[in-house]
Amino acid sequence: MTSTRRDLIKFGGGAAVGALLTPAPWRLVTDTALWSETWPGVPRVARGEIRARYTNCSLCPAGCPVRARCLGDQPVALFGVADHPFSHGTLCPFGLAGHHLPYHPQRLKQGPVEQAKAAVAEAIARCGAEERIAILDLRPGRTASWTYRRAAKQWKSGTYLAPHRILGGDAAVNLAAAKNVISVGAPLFDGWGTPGNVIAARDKFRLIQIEATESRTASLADTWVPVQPGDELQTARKFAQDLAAQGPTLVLDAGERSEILALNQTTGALGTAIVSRREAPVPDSWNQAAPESQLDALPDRSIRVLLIDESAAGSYIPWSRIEKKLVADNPVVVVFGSSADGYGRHAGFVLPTAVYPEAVDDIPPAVDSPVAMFRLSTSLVAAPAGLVNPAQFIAGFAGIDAANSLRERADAIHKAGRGNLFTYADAKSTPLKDVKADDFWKALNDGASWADEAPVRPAAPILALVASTANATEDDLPLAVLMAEAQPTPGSPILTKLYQESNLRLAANRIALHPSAAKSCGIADGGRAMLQTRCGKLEVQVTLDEGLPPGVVRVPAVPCTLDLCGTSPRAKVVRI
Amino acid sequence: MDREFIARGVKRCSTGKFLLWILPWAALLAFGLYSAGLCLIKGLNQTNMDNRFAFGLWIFLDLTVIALGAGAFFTGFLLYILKIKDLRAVINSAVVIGLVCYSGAVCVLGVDVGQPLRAWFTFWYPNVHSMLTEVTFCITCYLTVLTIEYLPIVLKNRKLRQIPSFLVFEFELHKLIYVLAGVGTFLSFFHQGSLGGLYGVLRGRPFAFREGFAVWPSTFFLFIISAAAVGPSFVLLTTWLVEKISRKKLVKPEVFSLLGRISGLLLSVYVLAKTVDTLIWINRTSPESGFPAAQYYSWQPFGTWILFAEIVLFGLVPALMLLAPQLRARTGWLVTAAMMACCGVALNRFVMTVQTLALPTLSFDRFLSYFPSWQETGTFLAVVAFGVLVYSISFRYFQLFPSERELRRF
Amino acid sequence: MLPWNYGFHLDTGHIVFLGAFYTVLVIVATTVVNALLRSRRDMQTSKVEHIRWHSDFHDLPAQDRVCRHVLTGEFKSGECPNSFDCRECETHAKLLQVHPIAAGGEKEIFGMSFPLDRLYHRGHTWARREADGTVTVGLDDLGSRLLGTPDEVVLPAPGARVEVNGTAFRVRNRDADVRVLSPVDGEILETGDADRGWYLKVRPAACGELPFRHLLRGAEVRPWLLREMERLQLTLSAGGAPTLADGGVPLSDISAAYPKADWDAVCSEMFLQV
Amino acid sequence: MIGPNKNVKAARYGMTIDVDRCSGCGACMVACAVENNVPPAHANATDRTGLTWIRVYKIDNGLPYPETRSAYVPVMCQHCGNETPCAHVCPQQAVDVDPATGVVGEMPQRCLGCRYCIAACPYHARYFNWWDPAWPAGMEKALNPDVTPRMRGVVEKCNFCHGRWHAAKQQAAADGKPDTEPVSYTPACAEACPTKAIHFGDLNDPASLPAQAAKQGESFRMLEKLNTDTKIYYRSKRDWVRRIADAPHPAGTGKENQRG
Amino acid sequence: MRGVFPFAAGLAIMLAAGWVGFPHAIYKSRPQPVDFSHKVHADKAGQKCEDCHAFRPDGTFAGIPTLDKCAGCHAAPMGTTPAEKNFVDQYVTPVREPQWAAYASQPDNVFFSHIAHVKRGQIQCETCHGNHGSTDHLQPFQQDRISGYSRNIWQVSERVKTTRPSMTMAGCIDCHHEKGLEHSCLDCHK
Repeated sequence: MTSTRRDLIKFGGGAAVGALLTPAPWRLVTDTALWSETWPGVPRVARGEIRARYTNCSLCPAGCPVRARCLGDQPVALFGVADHPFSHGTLCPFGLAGHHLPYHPQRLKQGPVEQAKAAVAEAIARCGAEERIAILDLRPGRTASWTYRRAAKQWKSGTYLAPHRILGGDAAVNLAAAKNVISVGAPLFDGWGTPGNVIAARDKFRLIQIEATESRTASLADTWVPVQPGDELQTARKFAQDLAAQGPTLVLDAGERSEILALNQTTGALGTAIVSRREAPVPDSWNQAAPESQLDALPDRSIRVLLIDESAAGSYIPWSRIEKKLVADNPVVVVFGSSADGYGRHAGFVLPTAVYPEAVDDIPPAVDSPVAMFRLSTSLVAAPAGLVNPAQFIAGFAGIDAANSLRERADAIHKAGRGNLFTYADAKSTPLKDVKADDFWKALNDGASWADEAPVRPAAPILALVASTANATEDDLPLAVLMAEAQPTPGSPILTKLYQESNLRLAANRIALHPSAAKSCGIADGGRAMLQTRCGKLEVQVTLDEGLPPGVVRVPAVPCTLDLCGTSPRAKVVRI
Repeated sequence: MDREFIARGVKRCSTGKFLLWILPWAALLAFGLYSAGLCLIKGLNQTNMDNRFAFGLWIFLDLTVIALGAGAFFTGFLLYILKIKDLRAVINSAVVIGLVCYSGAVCVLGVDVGQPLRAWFTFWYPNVHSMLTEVTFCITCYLTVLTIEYLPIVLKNRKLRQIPSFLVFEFELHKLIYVLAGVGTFLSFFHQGSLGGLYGVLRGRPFAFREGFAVWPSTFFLFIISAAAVGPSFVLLTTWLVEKISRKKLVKPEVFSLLGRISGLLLSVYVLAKTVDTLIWINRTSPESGFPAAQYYSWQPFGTWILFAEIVLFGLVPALMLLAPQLRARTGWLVTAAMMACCGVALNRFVMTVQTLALPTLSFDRFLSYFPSWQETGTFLAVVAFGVLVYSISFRYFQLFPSERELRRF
Repeated sequence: MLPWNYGFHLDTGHIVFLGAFYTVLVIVATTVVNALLRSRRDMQTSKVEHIRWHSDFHDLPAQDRVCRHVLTGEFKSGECPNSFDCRECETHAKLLQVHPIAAGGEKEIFGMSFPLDRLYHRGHTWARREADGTVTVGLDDLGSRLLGTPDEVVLPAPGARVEVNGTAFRVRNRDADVRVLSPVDGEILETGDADRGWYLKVRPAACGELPFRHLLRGAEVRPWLLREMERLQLTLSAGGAPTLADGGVPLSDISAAYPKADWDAVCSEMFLQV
Repeated sequence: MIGPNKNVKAARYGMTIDVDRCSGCGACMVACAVENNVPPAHANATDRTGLTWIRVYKIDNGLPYPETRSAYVPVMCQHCGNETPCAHVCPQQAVDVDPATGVVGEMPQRCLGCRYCIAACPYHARYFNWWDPAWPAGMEKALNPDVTPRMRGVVEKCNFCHGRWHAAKQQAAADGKPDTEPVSYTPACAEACPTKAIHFGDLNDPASLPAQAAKQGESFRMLEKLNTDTKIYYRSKRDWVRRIADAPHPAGTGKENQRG
Repeated sequence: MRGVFPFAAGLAIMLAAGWVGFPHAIYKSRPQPVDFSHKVHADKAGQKCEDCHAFRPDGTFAGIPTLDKCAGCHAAPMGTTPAEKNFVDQYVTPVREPQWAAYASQPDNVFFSHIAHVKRGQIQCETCHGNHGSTDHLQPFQQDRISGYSRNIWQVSERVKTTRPSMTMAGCIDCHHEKGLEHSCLDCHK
């Protein structure tokens, strides 16, 4: 017994010694270490040829030119197109990561397309005399917008709706001509206009930022004028009077409030820093299209069918304002978008659309472009099956053909023969009249932008001012709401670097309070709280920010908070 | 039932009672191993450490237990090299304590690194200028030495020594034990020191950075002295504790007093050195690197009280208590002093690890605080439980206190 | 760590650091190997019994290791440096020349018989030199009373060798398992038992006086036994048993009289083993 | 590790960052993450456990509202040139300073994740992979092929976009240039910065913009008194901004900065 | 003597397993899709390595040529070998890229610039790829089961005489060391 056991031990010992005298154990040790470099936790990077492709960013109306660094056809990094005359090769953080959008976890890929079709058709059929079929286009001025207007024309009660805007349509801003800029909280360096152009023009004007909190723009302004929310108008007026003498003084406002923009009429900005801009030519056949009308102009409870094109993000209209225009008995609301976080939360149907850089769309000129522009956002990656093209969907109902409206528009522009074509690959600018129609179209698709020629002497536009609706005083709500800079929803997953891994920007689920304000509500940094306004409540996480005035709450500008605070500028924060 | 494993002539509780004692500790160990497993499989996101608190509870634990475990090398050094014969009464116990502390520390280090599969890189591609390399090499070597020193204690077990080969090997190995004691002393001096150097060399962290001699910052030497000072205290403490728990007389009172005296002497040396070092640091080292020392203590809760507690309350006071013969004579005072000394060193290690990382270096950076997650704490407790288990078993079956048998008569 | 590893440079840092490291490794390794070789040699030269005794003796309480001359009161105190082997003890040799041990003494001590024709080992065995040059080995009176009527006696086979302080034979009684130490070196010729009054008949390895020098005799026996009785009392009392009847005659079977005593411990004390 | 080939002309790549131009938009952080395959945050990650090789901190003059004025400071690895603290302490040579470029390189495949270097870095520019790197399904197709993703449990940090440096060297080889001349290239953050606040170049080349900016009076380096000889030069006309280079203010004046 | 036997037995068995069995067991190998003969192409077609294994304008190495390159000549079988016929039928006609496995493929974290070595360093292909270019058949591709690293079975390695696949870091370092071009990890790691 013991002898066999002893033998066994000896055998084991011999085996151990033997094993140690072979490469096996050492090799295994090395290999496991190597395995830790290639284990399943680490994704493998593809290899292959790198080439550059060009497009225009369609995340916002700036439409910055983009050079995509592609591995085969897959974009792996996006950059601006250096020495582009208008964007100067600049991309904002959102544009830099635009190529991630197709992979966003929240991104919609399927939707009830057929049911939506049926519901819309049925609703159109039983649309009453006073009831309307409305198309809400968040980013007017596109070729698609023209398609909507043409479609709206087809229905007797068709209406084409666009967000109210004073600048950016027929009236545009020409920063280069401004001597002073009085910005009432306008995020000049944070998503306003075309980043590259603003920065390039920056050194030529004096910037006075009138804002309750020191925003990014304020921190780069020549003067930051801290004001209590509500005092902006007086302050702006004061500065406008003082500065007007020194030359064209542009007055800008974050919310495009008429009473503030009206100051431009006295500061000599009209005709210089604010110029009228004619739209890029369109085919003559389009000219009998429905006009652009405003939501507020419609009578309440009058929209039977509402088709909202959210695929091209623009200024967001709080749902409460839309909601009261819908008919009482089950209106049909169809939203075209890439996520259900926007109007999708309120709509009966959400139909998935392609996202940048899958979609093919044109981008209207930005607010700071004195002349018309035409540039395409071409698709760098193939869109998944089952998506809907809003324009063609709606055109289908109206029985008009919009299949190649982009090409038609391009030809119309080419026919007019004005302006210059800038091609990205070779960074060359050529008068359009020297380009053949097909080459023009090809160039646009390979990455190019057309800019209208500047008028000899710019005309002064008539600003579309409207009487402002005075907000009811809500003294029971202690905090004034300050909207943070707009952020794309959904943005690239990598934006966690800005919103989560550093608190550089205010994340969608956070609000910022001055420590004293938070203290009075009994909330610590990072504590959970309920944000309450007239329009409802929302659970949020609180970030302390000593840069804020005590009486305000800073709220991120995402659909859910815009619904909450968009129409009611005061709020209160309750600890939970 | 395990009678024939228990040495003749010593009283041990019944097996059942022993199992009852073991059980809770075993349970704690199991829980600790579970939390450690989580950290290994799911990664260190299970802990509350972060990019600022790169080191947390674990490193603090390692530094502390290794300081407390210094009793093993220092008692060995005094007994085998300086021939202080009375310490024979506690040497075995000291060795077991050392073994427990060091193996515990090494295990925790294995969990603490992000890629344990690559731990051997440190040996294969060492950066000999890094204090951590010195630590790793010395600790692993010394752990081996301790294991070999532990072997005779095991082989002396009543049952095992009936096997002739074991008996003979134990006898021969014990004859050479002084060699191992010497090597152990050499290694310990170095890694205790390099553990201090670990922080002393961080010139990017003026709170921890110290000037020094040759490649070693002053903390290198401070750690050696403090460890040597607190080692005997901890041996004293454990012995006293075991006496209380097992309700037995294990060593002669004069051994207690001797341990106390040694500890007191070294502790007073340490306090002196530490004071000098602190003064130099406050008045030269720190200001020169642009950090007025005062500001370190302006971040609550780390006020100057911590400096006072570290040097005076838990340094000078126990040192004096241990040096005063009439106080040493009273077990109560002796044990309290030893306990304070241990706390003092633990506090010092805490300051070195946690406070260093909590203090911001960039003016626009935040002062951060950190609280360990339950997984971290669990792993910590595993080490404690492991220690108690190994010690209990050793105490039951091996002769940790050779004089126990004769003291039994009085 | 090795010259051909990436990042190894032959600079001071590496030489000093790795030098120290490898030195330590070598020292530790040689120490262990050395111990192994020595123990192997010991096994081959069958010094196990010798080592066991030395190891045991080393672990005996200090006051049980006193020299026989302390017992007789010639010195105040002194541990035996030769683990009770007076054969190579110069001090002992000198003292013998100064004044040899008185042959006298009594054969009745505390009512126990310690015949004068025998030499006593401190492990409570006696050796009697027979006319035919052999030596008989047996338990002395206290020893046999301690063990009482043994449950089992394991005697070595004739022809086996015994050595001084090595195991002569094993006795089991109740929970006690005692290795009775041999008083002499030699080869076993015959084995006896309790009834015959002796256990072993041994042919001594050497003849003459020297091989028996370490054994107690004559006048030495009484003080030694006195000390032994004290020890017995202490161990018993430590074991929680009532003390012996003062100076009274120990019972014939002490173990039976103290059922509560940890008899294994008592015997290990009295028969000098751990 | 070994000194460079004698006839290799050593470069000292560095940056100059104009704090007065930085709008704090975060384009550099995004471009860096895209370029270097830094994964999106794990759901539980915070600003303390995240991975941002370059991080834009919001700083202010410490005065109460409305006197408070703020600025934005991008902080990445400062590439210390003198006794580089992290390289010095790494137990297994996973961090080294390239004598040919001055870049402090972190080798994730050699790192065992002891995080000693993080403790050693005064600029908090080193980041630990607390989680397995994970991208949303399909997004790993969009990874930069020139940089390999790091595994969980290792430290990583800015290395001046060495993927781009490799590409530049490769191009130079293709163009038949000798490898003894330092190549010129631009890291992602510098290329992406909309306001052109970040400029990259060889500090050894007097003509380069950083080399010239470094000489200007309004240039400063972080914690200069630590004598780490960093290669990132910041620049501002505002005194209070230049003061941030010094040690933290005692708690009285230096308030808890929740942002950045 | 008897006591030694079990020990010796254990020793012998493990030695055998470790030296003979293990080096095979550690690799999983698969055949190449096509039995391609470098020899034929080098001799008959008289092509040089860089004719097929070309550089791109940006200096990157194209590696194993894609199908269109092969199809350039092999639109229809040129010779009579079954291998070629099979290739044409299986891949060229249905325009299916063969899944070649690169023997010398470096792991993801290695940046190896062919052009720097070939054009600048003037190193012959054979130095690293041995006689691969003149072999008549493709050996099966071998891959480490644990680390997944490929084994460059072609390299005639002067120094690295281990069971590791050659073209290891040690191999690279040696040469760079001699030339004093061993600067930092990130020279060759990405």
